[in-house]
Order: sequence, then structure tokens, then C-alpha cells
Amino acid sequence: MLQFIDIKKSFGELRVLDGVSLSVAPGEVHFVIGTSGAGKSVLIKQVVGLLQPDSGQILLDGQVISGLEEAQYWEIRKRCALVFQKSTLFDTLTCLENVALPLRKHPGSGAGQRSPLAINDQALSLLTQVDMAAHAAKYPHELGDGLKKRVAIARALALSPSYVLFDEPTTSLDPIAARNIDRLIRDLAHRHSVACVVVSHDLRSIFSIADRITLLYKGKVKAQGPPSEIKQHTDPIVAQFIAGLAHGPLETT
Amino acid sequence: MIAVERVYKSFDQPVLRGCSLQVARGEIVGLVGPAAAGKSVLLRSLAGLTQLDAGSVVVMGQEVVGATAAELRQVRTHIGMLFQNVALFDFMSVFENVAFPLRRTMRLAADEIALRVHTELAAVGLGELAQRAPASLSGGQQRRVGLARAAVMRPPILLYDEPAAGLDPVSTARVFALIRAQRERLGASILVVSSDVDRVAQAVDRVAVMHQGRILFEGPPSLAQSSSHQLVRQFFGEHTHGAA
Amino acid sequence: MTETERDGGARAGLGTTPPSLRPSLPPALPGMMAPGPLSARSLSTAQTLASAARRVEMTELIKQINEIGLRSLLFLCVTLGFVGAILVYQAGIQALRIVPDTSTVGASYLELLVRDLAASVTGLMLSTRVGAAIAAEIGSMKVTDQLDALRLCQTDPIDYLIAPKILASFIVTPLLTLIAGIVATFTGALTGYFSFGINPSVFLDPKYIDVGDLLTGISKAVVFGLVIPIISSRAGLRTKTGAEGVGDATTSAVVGSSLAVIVLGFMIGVAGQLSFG
Amino acid sequence: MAPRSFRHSIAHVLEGIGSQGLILAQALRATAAGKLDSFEFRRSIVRLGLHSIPVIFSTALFVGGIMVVQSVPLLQRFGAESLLGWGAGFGILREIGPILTGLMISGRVGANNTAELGTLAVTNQIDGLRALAIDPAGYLMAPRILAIVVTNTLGTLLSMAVALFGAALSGLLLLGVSPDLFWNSLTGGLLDIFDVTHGLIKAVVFGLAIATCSTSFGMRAEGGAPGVGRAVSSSVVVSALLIFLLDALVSFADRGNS
Repeated sequence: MLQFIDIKKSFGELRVLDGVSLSVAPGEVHFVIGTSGAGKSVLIKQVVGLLQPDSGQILLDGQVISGLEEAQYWEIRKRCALVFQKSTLFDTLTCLENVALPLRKHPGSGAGQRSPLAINDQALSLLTQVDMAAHAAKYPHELGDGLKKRVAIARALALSPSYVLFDEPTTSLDPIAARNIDRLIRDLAHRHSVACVVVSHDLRSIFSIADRITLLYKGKVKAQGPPSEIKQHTDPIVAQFIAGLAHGPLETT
Repeated sequence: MIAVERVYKSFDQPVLRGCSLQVARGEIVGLVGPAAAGKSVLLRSLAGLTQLDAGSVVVMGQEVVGATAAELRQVRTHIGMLFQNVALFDFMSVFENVAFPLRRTMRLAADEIALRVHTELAAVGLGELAQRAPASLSGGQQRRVGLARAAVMRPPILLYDEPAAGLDPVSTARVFALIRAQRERLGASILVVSSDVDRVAQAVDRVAVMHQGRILFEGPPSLAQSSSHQLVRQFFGEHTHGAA
Repeated sequence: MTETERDGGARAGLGTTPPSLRPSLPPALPGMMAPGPLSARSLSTAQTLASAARRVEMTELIKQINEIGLRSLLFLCVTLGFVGAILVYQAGIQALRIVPDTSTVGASYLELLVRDLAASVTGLMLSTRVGAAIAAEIGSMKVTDQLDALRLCQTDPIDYLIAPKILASFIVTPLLTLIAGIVATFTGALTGYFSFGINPSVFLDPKYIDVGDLLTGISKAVVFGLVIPIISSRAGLRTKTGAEGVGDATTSAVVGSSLAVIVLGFMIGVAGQLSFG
Repeated sequence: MAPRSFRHSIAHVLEGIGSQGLILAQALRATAAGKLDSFEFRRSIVRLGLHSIPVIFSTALFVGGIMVVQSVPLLQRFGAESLLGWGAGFGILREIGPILTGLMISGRVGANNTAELGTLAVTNQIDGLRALAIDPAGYLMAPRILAIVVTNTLGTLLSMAVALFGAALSGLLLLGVSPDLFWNSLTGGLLDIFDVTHGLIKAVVFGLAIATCSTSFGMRAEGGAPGVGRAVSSSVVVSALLIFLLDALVSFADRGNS
């Protein structure tokens, strides 16, 4: 169980998160949605200590994981993987080496093995899981955004995390690549009981794979619940967002 | 207004492979397709920023392929463009960015320039941000400054490369609403590249689906779902958001 | 500012071909391995320079003189100050090893300063300070499409961005060399006085400096003032996509202009030696 | 305008130097903990070290030549062509060799290092490493710092040898000083091993300065591609300042055999 309790975060004058609470259960695909700049990415980066909340707590399986020292986050990051918006694969390594890197650096943990050969096998099977085994020897810049994202997901899964955080996994992908990523996320949650937190504003993803949705607006939770409830929501701002309409009360920057 | 006939372009690999496309006066055409299909290259070649290997591009009656520098300069006076990276000049204020094309090409009095710049900024809803530095604006605001700069010369042709990249659905819808308003105001022909197929389909008169350097489908969005190409049908798949 | 079409043909290649399409060179030795493209470029830049004198806007030129000149001044004074102190110190020690006479250290040092050191060290320092800044600026504008945006505004990036930089560098580099040389003279004299007890009136003796030394030094400053912005702008224009491209362009600007300073410094030195020696 | 920009640049330099100490401490701690990534170290040695040999080589060759050309009037004035080897050797070993190699390595290797790390920083790849529970100090910083120190030290040795060769060659071609005479005056007792160690101490110190400076500016880069450009230009400027500052310190502190 991953819980956010009353999280507040400001950057200078700008209050980005103003008391956000939500919880994510194992095997659940939880979408955090909202307008650009609503602090969705800030929220999930706080889980792995890349950012710190100003106030409020984050609990991972009942243990407080906010406000720790950098060194204390190393263990949390093995249990909790983050897939970045821009994939952030390492340019100098092939896809296989990218996926093998966490296995090589953490020989004792997760599904890690010791011998280089075993690590390679392990990395290859992770790539197979995301249908990328055929591209193992390629460098990231040779691949399109959709394929890079799949490699990034394989790399995030290398240490067998029980929580995976996705930062805008389908933004600026074409619809076909986006649906492939959606399928991967759903399988991860439903077959492997991994808790997935997905930050997104891709309406097609939201209503095809989300189990629960949290809509952030002006730093607060505007609506929360399963997709069917969100679709029936009467608030004009929620309705405007999920219909993607230009006209309405919702403020954008 | 724009007539592209069987153009070819290779960098390391072929990017455009016999691509043809027409844009009529006052029409908004959406150009969609998977990554690396050649959309941006095609858009840039219309303004003569990328030289094509073969084929013909006629913009406002002027052939662009193989044009001289002077002819290209002439063609570019008819074109306003929003780049994928927005390409605002980071050493100028928002006001100066929008004023720049006027200052470089016309001899106008200072108050005339100020009037035209403020008209354009007001049209994109950024009137009060004129003195800010581009870097201090949000991604959506920067794109709107880009729209204003592209339109300030009131060109008959506007080219937009990913005007809503990475923006949420509402902001995207608002950008497309602005683009439609620009068409009404300027009577311009608009070619817009976007990866947000759903919102493109709502905003444009015709779509062109590009794949591996060719146009697979060209026509009204409503016909795209019954296209003979599987890729086109997948692109314009179920419109889940319409259910609300 | 009128866009004349008279020289349109000459500049067509520069103005309209995206730099990424030009043949690429290994980044290690751009200045040395590409005499062909470099000289072609210098030629066209010389043409631009001629027209630039007429067309460059005064405000842009003054901005660049401030950027290249004033903002390098402190950096140059500090480095040249150290160079002067160190060299006089080492030379004094060596002179004492052979002959117990330090009376000619100052005069020889001044000659070396005028003929080579002031211009060469200033050139090397400007390669890092100005070369890197120019390449970073132009390169960033290239990868964010700002150069293309300029073209669409009927503005040639070479006229608008690069010509003022070349002109400004051409004007201020000799001045900077002069100031830096004065600082090095000063710190050298101080070191001579405090470390070896050489009276400043003995140290500051221009007896060895002749017209040949002056001409050699001045030609170095003038040539470096032209070469550094040309090589760095060229590196900026050839930037490949992405953040890595800008970094690489900046690196190759620094390496290319430093190498050019060293190689051209040697060649001008030899030429000076043969003509005046 | 000018005084403000002076103050600004001084603050900038001091901030850079402060964070360099931090970077060095982190890298040392990671190395002590055995976290220095040997794979990355080998890659850095090839990319930063071996690939710099052409630049070091060509710089040194011309530097040797410049030394000779510049000492010609001096030698002719005193009729002391036989001292050419000593004069060139002295300058190359103690000052010009280390400084110019340092400046070229700062321009080639330091800038390259800042560009690479800066690219990683602005594209969030460093956060990507941290999110995979990999410590950037051991994986990125320590291997690069070690590789740059090794490169600068060995590069300076190579540069000294090549520059002396360049000086001998120019002496022969321009002054007609025979290589034998050059060699004799070089080794004839006026120069000794302390001149070489003086240069090598400088090489190690400059290497450390370039390594920590370029690493620190790279790791702190922000603001997309323009940010990487800014980081690289700040890095080379601060490195050059440090080289001259440290050169003065070492020169005055290590008087060698004098």
C-alpha cells in the first residue's frame, strides 16, 4: 500500500500541491490526472526522494518514506521504480546494457544474479517481456519514442519492484504506440500484482486501463474514484476535463 | 495555396518517399502519423528550411524546390510558422519576439508596431504578459506566443508543428480553438502537425495520415475510420472521451 | 537595414543550407583538418565583414563589444597577471643559475611580452571565454530552431548574429591584448622587485623592443581577434540536435580556436623572425 | 553594468569552487566504498584519454616550435645557441608543458566531460540513475575524475617529450643548432630530475582541478540544451583560472633544486 497524506509542496511563490491525499493498493492501476503544471509529476517524484514535500507524509507499506536522507532512499528505490516521461535511457549503453545496469549494480537484490552471463540472460528475458528482444543490441537513439518507453519499462522492472510510478507514459506517442504501453501497464498490475501509479492526461488511456482516478486541480484533489464514477461526475470542471473541451470554467496556463 | 507533388528526401535513410499533399485557400489540414514518418521534414521543406532531393513544392505560385535565396525570401513572406521547439528568441521579451518579424520586414512607426503586437497577444490571451521573458512562461503560454508571432505578419499560410505537444486535453483543445480563430480572422490556410489525433480530428477540415514518407489517407476526419488502411483505422480508433 | 539581393547568390549556401547537411568532421581537430571548408568560410565571412561594416546595427555591435570585451576583462587581467608573475619568477631563478645578473631579465621579458606572450595568452584565454560562449549561444539557437525562426523573419542569422560578434571581437581583441599586456608588465615588475630586488626602473626597460616585435604582436592580436569568433560561430552553426550537440559544439569551438591560436601564433612568429630577425 | 557583472562572475567562480570540494569528497567516499564503476572507468579512459592524444600531440609540437622561435633573439643577443636546449627544456618542463597541456585538456577533455554530464543532467538521466538506486558518485563522478587526472598526468609527460622534439626540430631548421648540441645542453647539468617532477606535480594538481571543475559544472547544469552550453563555457573559464592560480602556487611553493 502506497499512501500520500495531506501533501503540500511549493516552488517559491507557487503552491503546486495543497493538501493532496490518495492511496494505491497492490494490483491497482491508479491514474493521477490534471492539467499541465498541476503538480502530478511532482507528486510521484516525492515517493523516491527526487523531491521532498514541504509538509505531509508518504507511507510505503506503513513505513514513512518522506523526509529521509539520500542514502536511506537507495532501498526504497529498489522496491519502487519510476519510469520517466522522456524515458531517460542512457545514451551510451545499448538497450540490453540499459536493462542490465541495475542488475549489475545491485547483484544481491530482487531478481539479480551474479555472473555477467546470468545478468545478460535476465536482461534479455525482461526485454522479451516487453517485446523488445529483437532490439537488444540497438542504442536508444536508434529507436522511436514508443519503443524507448518499452525499454525504460523493462529497466524499471529489473529489480522486481512492487510499485511502479509512470510519468506521462503515453504523452506525445502516436495512438498505436500508446495503446501498446497501456497494455503493458495493465498486464503489470493485473498479472503481476504490481501497484501502478500513472500520471497522465491521455484520455484514451485513462478510460481504458484505470482502476481508480484522482483528478488534481489547483493543488487539491478535485475528484477521486473509479472511471465509471468520474464519468458521471457533475462538477463542470471535471466534466470539461474528461471531455477535453475548449470552453468551460477550467483554468489552464 | 500549397501543392506538394511527389517529393523525396533522404538523410541517412529515406524520409520522404513520393509524398503529395494539397492545402486549399482558407483550409485547415491536420497532418498526423507515427514518429519519424517525415511530418516535420515536410513542414520545414514548405518554407525552404530543408532542401528536398526531388519533386515539386509550389507555395503561392512559387516553386520552392531549387529556388534561389531571393525567391525563398519572397516565399517566406507568405508563411508564418510555429516550430516544434517553439523557437522563441530567449534574449527578447514576449513583446519583442512578436514585434521582431514586423521590425525586420516593414518600416512601421513604433505605435503601429505596438498596436499590432498587442492585438496579436490579446488574441491568444497573453496581453498582460508582454514584458515577460519567454523562459518564465509555461509551455502552453510559450506556444501561444509562438502562435502570435507566426500570425503577426498576417500571412496567407500558417504552418504549425506540434502546437500542443505535451499539453493536457483542455489546453490542447484551447490551442486548436485559437488556430480556428486565426483562420477566421486572417483567412489563412493552415497546415498543422500533431500527435493528438483525437483533438486534430475535431479541429480540422481534412486530415492527412503520413506513414514512412508517404500520405496513406487524405480526407475529412469522419471518413478516416472507414479507410482501407488498417493503420489509419487504428489511428482514428474508438473515441472513448466522447462517452461523457 | 535593407536586405539587398546583390550578394544574395554569394551567401545562398550559407543562408539556406541547414548546417547539419554539411559534411561533418571529427570534432578533435576542426581547425587543422579542414583547411578547405575553413578557408572558404573565412572568405565568405570576410565578404560578410565588409558588408557588415555597413549593415551591422550599432546597438547590436555595442552589445557584443560589452559581451566580448568588458565581460572578458577581469578574467584576462587575472590570468595575464599570474602569467607575468610566474614567468618573471622562473626566468629570474634560471638567470641566477648561469650568470649572477638579473639586469636584462626585465628587458627580455618585455620584448617577449610584446612580441608573443600578451597576444598568445590573451588569444588562448579568449578561445575559452569567448569561443565557448559564442558556440554555446549559436548552438543553442540552432537546436531550438531559433536560427530557422530568424530566416522566416527575413533575417540572415550570419548577418544578424554572427557578423556583429566578428566585428566586435576584431575591434576589442587588440585592446584587450594591450590591457592584459600592461597588467602582465605590472605584475612582472612587482615580482622582479620583490623576489629579486630588481629596481622597476631597470626592469621596465624597452631597449630590446623594435618595430618587428611590435608588428608581430599586433598582427597576432588582429588575427586571433578574427579567427576565434569565426571558428566558434562555425562550430555553433554545425551543432547537431539535442543537448549533447550543444556541448560537443562548445567543446570543439574551444579546442579549434585554441589550436588555431597556437598554430597561427607559431606561423606568425616564424614569419616575423624571417622578415625582421 | 561592469561592476555588477564583475561581482556576479566572482560569485559564480566561488560557487563553482565550493561545489568542487563537495564533488571531490563524494567521489573519494564512493571510491573508498569500492563503488567506482570499473566499466565506466575504462570507457572514460578511452573517450576522454586516448581520444585526446592527437590534440596533445599537435599542441606540443607547435609549442616546442614557439619556444625556439621566441628564444632566438635572446640567444643571438648573448651568442648562446649552445644553451638552446636548456632554455627550451627549462620552459617546457616547468611551465609551458604543464600549463598548455592543462589548457588543452581542459578545452578538450574537461569541456567534453561537462557536456556529457550536463546532457545527462538536463535530460534527467542523473535522476534516472538515482531512481534505479545507483549512486551517481560511484557510477559517474569517480570514474571520470580518476580518468581525467590520469589523462592529464600522462598527457603532460607525452607533451613534454613531443615539445622537446618539436623544439629540437625547430632549432635545427630555423637556427641550424644540431640535435646533438640541443641534447647536450638539455642534459648538460643545468636541468635535472627536479624540473621534471616540478612539472609532474603541476600536471596532477591541474588534472584534479580540471576533473572536479568540469564534473561539478556538468552535474549542476539545468535548462535544456542552452544550459549545457552555459555549463561548458563556465567550466572551461573556471578551469583556466584555476590552472593559472594553482600554477603560481606550485611555482612559488616548489622551488625544486634552485
